[in-house]
Amino acid sequence: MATMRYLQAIRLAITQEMERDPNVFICGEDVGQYQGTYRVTEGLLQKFGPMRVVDTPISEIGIAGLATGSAMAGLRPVAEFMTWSFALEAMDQLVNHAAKITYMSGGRIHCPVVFRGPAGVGTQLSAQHSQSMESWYAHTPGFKVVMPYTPADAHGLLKQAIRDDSPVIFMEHAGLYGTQGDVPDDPDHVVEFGKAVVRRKGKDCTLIGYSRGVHMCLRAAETLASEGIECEVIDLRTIVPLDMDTVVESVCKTHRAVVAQEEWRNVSVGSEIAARIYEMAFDQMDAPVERIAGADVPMPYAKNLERAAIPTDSDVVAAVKRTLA
Amino acid sequence: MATMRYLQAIRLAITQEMERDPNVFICGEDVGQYQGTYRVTEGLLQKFGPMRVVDTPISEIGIAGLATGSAMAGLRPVAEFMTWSFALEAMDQLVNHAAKITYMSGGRIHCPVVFRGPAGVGTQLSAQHSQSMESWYAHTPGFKVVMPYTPADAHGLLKQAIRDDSPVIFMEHAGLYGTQGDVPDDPDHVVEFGKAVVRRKGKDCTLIGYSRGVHMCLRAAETLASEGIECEVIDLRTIVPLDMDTVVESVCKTHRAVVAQEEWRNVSVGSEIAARIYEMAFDQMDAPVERIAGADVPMPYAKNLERAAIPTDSDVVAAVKRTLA
Amino acid sequence: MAKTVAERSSEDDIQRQQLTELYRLMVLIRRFEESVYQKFHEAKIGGYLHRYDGQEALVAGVIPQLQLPGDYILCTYRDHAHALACGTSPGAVMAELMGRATGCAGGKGGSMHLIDPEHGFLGGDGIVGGPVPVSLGVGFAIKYRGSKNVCVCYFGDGAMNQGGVHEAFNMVGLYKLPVLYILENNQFAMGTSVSRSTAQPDFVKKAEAHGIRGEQVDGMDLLIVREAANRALDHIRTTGEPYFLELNCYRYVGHGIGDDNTKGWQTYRTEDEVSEWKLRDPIAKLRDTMEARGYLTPEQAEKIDKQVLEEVHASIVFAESSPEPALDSLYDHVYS
Amino acid sequence: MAKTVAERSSEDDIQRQQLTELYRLMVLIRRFEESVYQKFHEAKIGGYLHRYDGQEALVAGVIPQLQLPGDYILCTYRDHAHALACGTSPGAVMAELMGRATGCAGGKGGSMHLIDPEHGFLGGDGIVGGPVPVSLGVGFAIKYRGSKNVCVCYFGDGAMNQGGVHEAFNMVGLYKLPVLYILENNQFAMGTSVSRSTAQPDFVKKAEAHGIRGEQVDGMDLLIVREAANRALDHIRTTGEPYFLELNCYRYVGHGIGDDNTKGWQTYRTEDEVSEWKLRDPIAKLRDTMEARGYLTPEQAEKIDKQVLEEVHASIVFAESSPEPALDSLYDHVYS
Ligand SMILES: Cc1ncc(C[n+]2csc(CCOP(=O)(O)OP(=O)(O)O)c2C)c(N)n1
Ligand SMILES: Cc1ncc(C[n+]2csc(CCOP(=O)(O)OP(=O)(O)O)c2C)c(N)n1
Ligand SMILES: [Mg+2]
Ligand SMILES: [Mg+2]
Repeated sequence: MATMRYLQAIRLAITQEMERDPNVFICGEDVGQYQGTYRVTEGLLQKFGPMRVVDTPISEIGIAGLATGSAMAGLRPVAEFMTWSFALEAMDQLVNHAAKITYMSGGRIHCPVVFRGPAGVGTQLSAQHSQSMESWYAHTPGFKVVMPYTPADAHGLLKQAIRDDSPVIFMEHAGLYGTQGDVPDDPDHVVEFGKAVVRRKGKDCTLIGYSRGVHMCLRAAETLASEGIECEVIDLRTIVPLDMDTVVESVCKTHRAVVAQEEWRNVSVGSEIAARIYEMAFDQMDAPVERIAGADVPMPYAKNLERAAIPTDSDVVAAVKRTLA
Repeated sequence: MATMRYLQAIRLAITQEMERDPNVFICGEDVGQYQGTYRVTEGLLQKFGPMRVVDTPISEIGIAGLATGSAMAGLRPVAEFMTWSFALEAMDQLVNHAAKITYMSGGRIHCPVVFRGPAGVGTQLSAQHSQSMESWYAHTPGFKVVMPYTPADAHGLLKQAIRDDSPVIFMEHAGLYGTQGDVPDDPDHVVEFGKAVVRRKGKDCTLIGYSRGVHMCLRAAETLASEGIECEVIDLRTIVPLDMDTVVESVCKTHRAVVAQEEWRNVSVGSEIAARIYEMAFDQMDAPVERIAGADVPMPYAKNLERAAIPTDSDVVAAVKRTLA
Repeated sequence: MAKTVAERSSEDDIQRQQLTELYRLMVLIRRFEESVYQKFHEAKIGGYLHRYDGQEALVAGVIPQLQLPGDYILCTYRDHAHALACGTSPGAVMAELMGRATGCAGGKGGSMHLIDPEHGFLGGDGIVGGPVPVSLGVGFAIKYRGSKNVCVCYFGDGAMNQGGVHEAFNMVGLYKLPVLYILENNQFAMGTSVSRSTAQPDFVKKAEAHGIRGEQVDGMDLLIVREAANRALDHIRTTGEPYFLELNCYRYVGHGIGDDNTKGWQTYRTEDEVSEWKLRDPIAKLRDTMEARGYLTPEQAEKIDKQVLEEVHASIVFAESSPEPALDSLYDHVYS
Repeated sequence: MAKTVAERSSEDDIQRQQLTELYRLMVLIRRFEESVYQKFHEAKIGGYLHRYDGQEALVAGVIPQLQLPGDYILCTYRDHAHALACGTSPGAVMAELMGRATGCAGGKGGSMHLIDPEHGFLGGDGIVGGPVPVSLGVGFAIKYRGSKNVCVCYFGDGAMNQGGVHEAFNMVGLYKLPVLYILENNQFAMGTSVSRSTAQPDFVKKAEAHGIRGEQVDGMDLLIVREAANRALDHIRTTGEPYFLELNCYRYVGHGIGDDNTKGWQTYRTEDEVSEWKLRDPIAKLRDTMEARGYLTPEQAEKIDKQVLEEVHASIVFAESSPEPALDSLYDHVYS
């Protein structure tokens, strides 16, 4: 085990996979000479050279095409979007090409590409830079969607993503880049997709989160514990595939659930989880599933408004209490 | 009242609004000289001239920019996407520009634009042309999302969309273009947004649909009626704003609900409606809300597979029976 | 140094043989499209359908010059000709159009998504401009591996107005990737003529603006196309740099099955214009040239026609007798 | 015909007055950016922050030549200068940067989304290339109304690689819309120099490929910029057709607050290079010219500097004493 930051864990995963497989390369805006906008790819150009660490113009369609096409021709690209907001520019290449080529070809072409980059809200970047759209990708067949919370998961899930033969949407939370944690030393350690993890045991209410949403769940659980309410906290890790078994197992014990996400509420991952909980455990529920989510507004710049738009652990606390009322 | 096809009702709405307001114009690929890919805009170039019926190159970003920018400068554009699948190309202009400019400007800029065009599945157009993504737009704050089922609604809702000061996503179902219905004569007839309509009364189960999904609900209701099961069928008309009051009123009577859509199931409008039903009427539900939706696959070409991927009224019938089991 | 009679006649033999093959290919494409049209009207084929009639030289002049597999081909939804030229069997193409399990994409792709990776054919694409960003990636993969192969990417005049095409051009120019772009300039994008879609219709200039060398060539003449293709391919294989060919041609029929049936194409062009272009028919032209050079007799031409018709017929029989995809394969291939 | 002394001196007066105003504006922009930088480090300002130091002539040479309101301006996230030049009060700009209710966007926009429609300023834009498709629509609206106005659209060298820019250029060229494009070529897009982002760095050719006339001009010299702007605006107002100006300049500081603080800009350029460009500083250059022509004395320059500092200070006082937006306004303006 080594202790490192989330950001370093991502860099380590990329480095290890590039060392393991010569077909793996990275590309994106300022990933090379500039050392990465958030320094995620620092040092990689020096280590692997310009053919495997490819600086691109500000051309998101081009980046997506570079990644998709080279994956179709047998490479394993890891393409960075400087932030996930800019993937909006490349939506046709992502959805109508990367996600569909395997199906359209009747399985004759594979597209082992990883699209990764920072997402998330919370540093006054305002409307055009504060959104992740994981709900969009989850809605679209053909993508796997990964949202790691801990450094160990960022590491193990990214390695799995690079080894996966399907297109993977890998969303990092910029607000987690600095968080620390232990990462296994084994260079072949990967974290399987579709396996949620219980981050805290409890019997009174199930809290379900992913990415930084897990953080608010854990903090809420702590607060509630001091009041004698024991919450179980589930970190989904991947949104597609979605591990409902772990969720259902927990709600069958707690009979209550709160889904917590930073993203917009309407037609979101939280809606899906709520709907599925009822489909799978209708008779088990003693209270409606509560959804905690970002306000359905383009993100405002002003600090006070931004704070009001992003949910916090106290929102989760209140939701848990409502389920118990 | 005049009887006309859905497609003609749309043309009539555009014509009437162009006659009423000189700031209204239309643009898109082959909307003019070619008379429209689906003939929706037939005759409009001849009637209104090339400044108000603007043929564009195959440049969806350009089309979206033309519409967004001219709306910001005071016009009221109605932009056509040849099919909604091609809007993927323009996602940045749609989401990060049209949908957000009013909020980002603190209300100082308005963007009264309508994006319209055919969507929907079912004629072997295969993966890249068979998707509507209404769930994406509904997820994104700033858009109103309209999905008409009848010719009268296509007419009245489009007129409302053109008069609305916010960006409107107006999705027509290509499979409904040929359907007939009565359309009010009053040129000032509009259909308000956010008002669902009960298309059939019933007491045993509530069926909720929009666009062609209403069709499968109505057919299912007919079948079920012959077996003595009376379904209430709600046509949502607009997905954003969403009229949950009408839905809740109905489920408080029937205590059962089936949401039916042709679109993909995962993280979709159906998920949201299910989640909200429980949030608003948890104690009323005697059975889990059933979701009928398209298979979560890129649309296959082969006729038999395509048929298997699109839900039908018999799926709805089966779902209703499950709620009553 | 003057060539000996023997040298000259063996060159002649090669020419004769090669041109006969290309002639055969063009006839196959034409007859295939005609059959497909018929099968569509028999409701054996669904969806959209885009024919290549009149544009055959763009495929026959280029693809047979490639090393397959090894080189790669990408193209648009107007892709039947490309698949056939790559060596995909007519049966597998026809079966795909009929949505059969034996189709080259197992029936899941259809007319716009023919594909055959074993023959280097990375597929048609239903999105205008869509293959061009993909070609950037394919070209990159070739360079990454250090091979001398080439990616050939076809697209239409209408696609030149897609932003993604310009992003990809710039990056292909910047990275110096071995991609040959073939602009199928058939004068129209559905109902929109080139002059109604850009104020600057010299497409070579648009490629050069991104640092890609290019030239404009008559696409109605197979020999000219083949010469240009060889020039371009030589350049690419020697320098590793991209090349752009604008090939002028004409589509005889409507854009797709829709405006074909309704004669919707009369909104944007006259019957006279169509007839004039047909006078320059690439198949007729090649036959005339070959006959003049003594490479082909009318009898031989007729024989080729007959063989081709049989081949097309066999493809139909194969397709029609093939099963539909298994229903339980619906969820296969969503992931790899 | 030779001019009379009176004519010459009244022209001189006009020149002196105008140039003094432009000088004043450039100094205001520079001092404002410096204050903003300070306020960011006092944590009074959040988010991203992009300064215009070194590029002042691109704004001061163009925007004061416009008819406001009537003409329109669009630009990038590097937009403080543009707002000030349009006539947005420094207080409203500073308040926006501090996220106050009195900001020009009510605190909802922030640094990248300054806006002031009453002054024709349709706003900054956080998306590289984003304003260009919008400019197509604004230009169209001007033409639609039959007015003689112009839309000026600024964007960076990095934006030239965005597909949407090319789509919009082609359509602006096709429809012949009254748009003036100003390419702020400050040599870098974040850490990527122009030569590392395109193999064909003559940007004028890229505009011409879409049928837009263009020229390249020194952006470090206000007089040259102003002359080029007037030439371009004349052309647009007379012909109704678009125009493209590539203005070469340099950003003195990092791309944004991030690589400014970390000196991250040392990964892509040297201190020497920065120093060399600073020798051509547009403010110093204009002052020298004006002093040489007798338009400005050192004392007057000092006075202007002092006034400007006071103005900036007042904007800070205004902003800091302004309230935050009301919390219950969170859901306002999602819809109109
Ligand atoms: C992005 C996108 N926009 C629109 C369409 C609809 N469409 C299909 S083909 C076509 C015309 C394309 O013309 P061109 O590129 O010249 O190719 P051609 O059909 O002439 O071979 C259009 C507009 C599409 N498939 N993709
Ligand atoms: C579509 C998009 N991609 C990436 C970014 C991130 N980004 C912001 S500014 C910038 C550099 C832009 O360079 P340039 O266009 O030359 O303008 P400059 O900053 O030099 O004024 C980048 C990559 C973005 N905002 N939008
Ligand atoms: Mg064409
Ligand atoms: Mg720059």
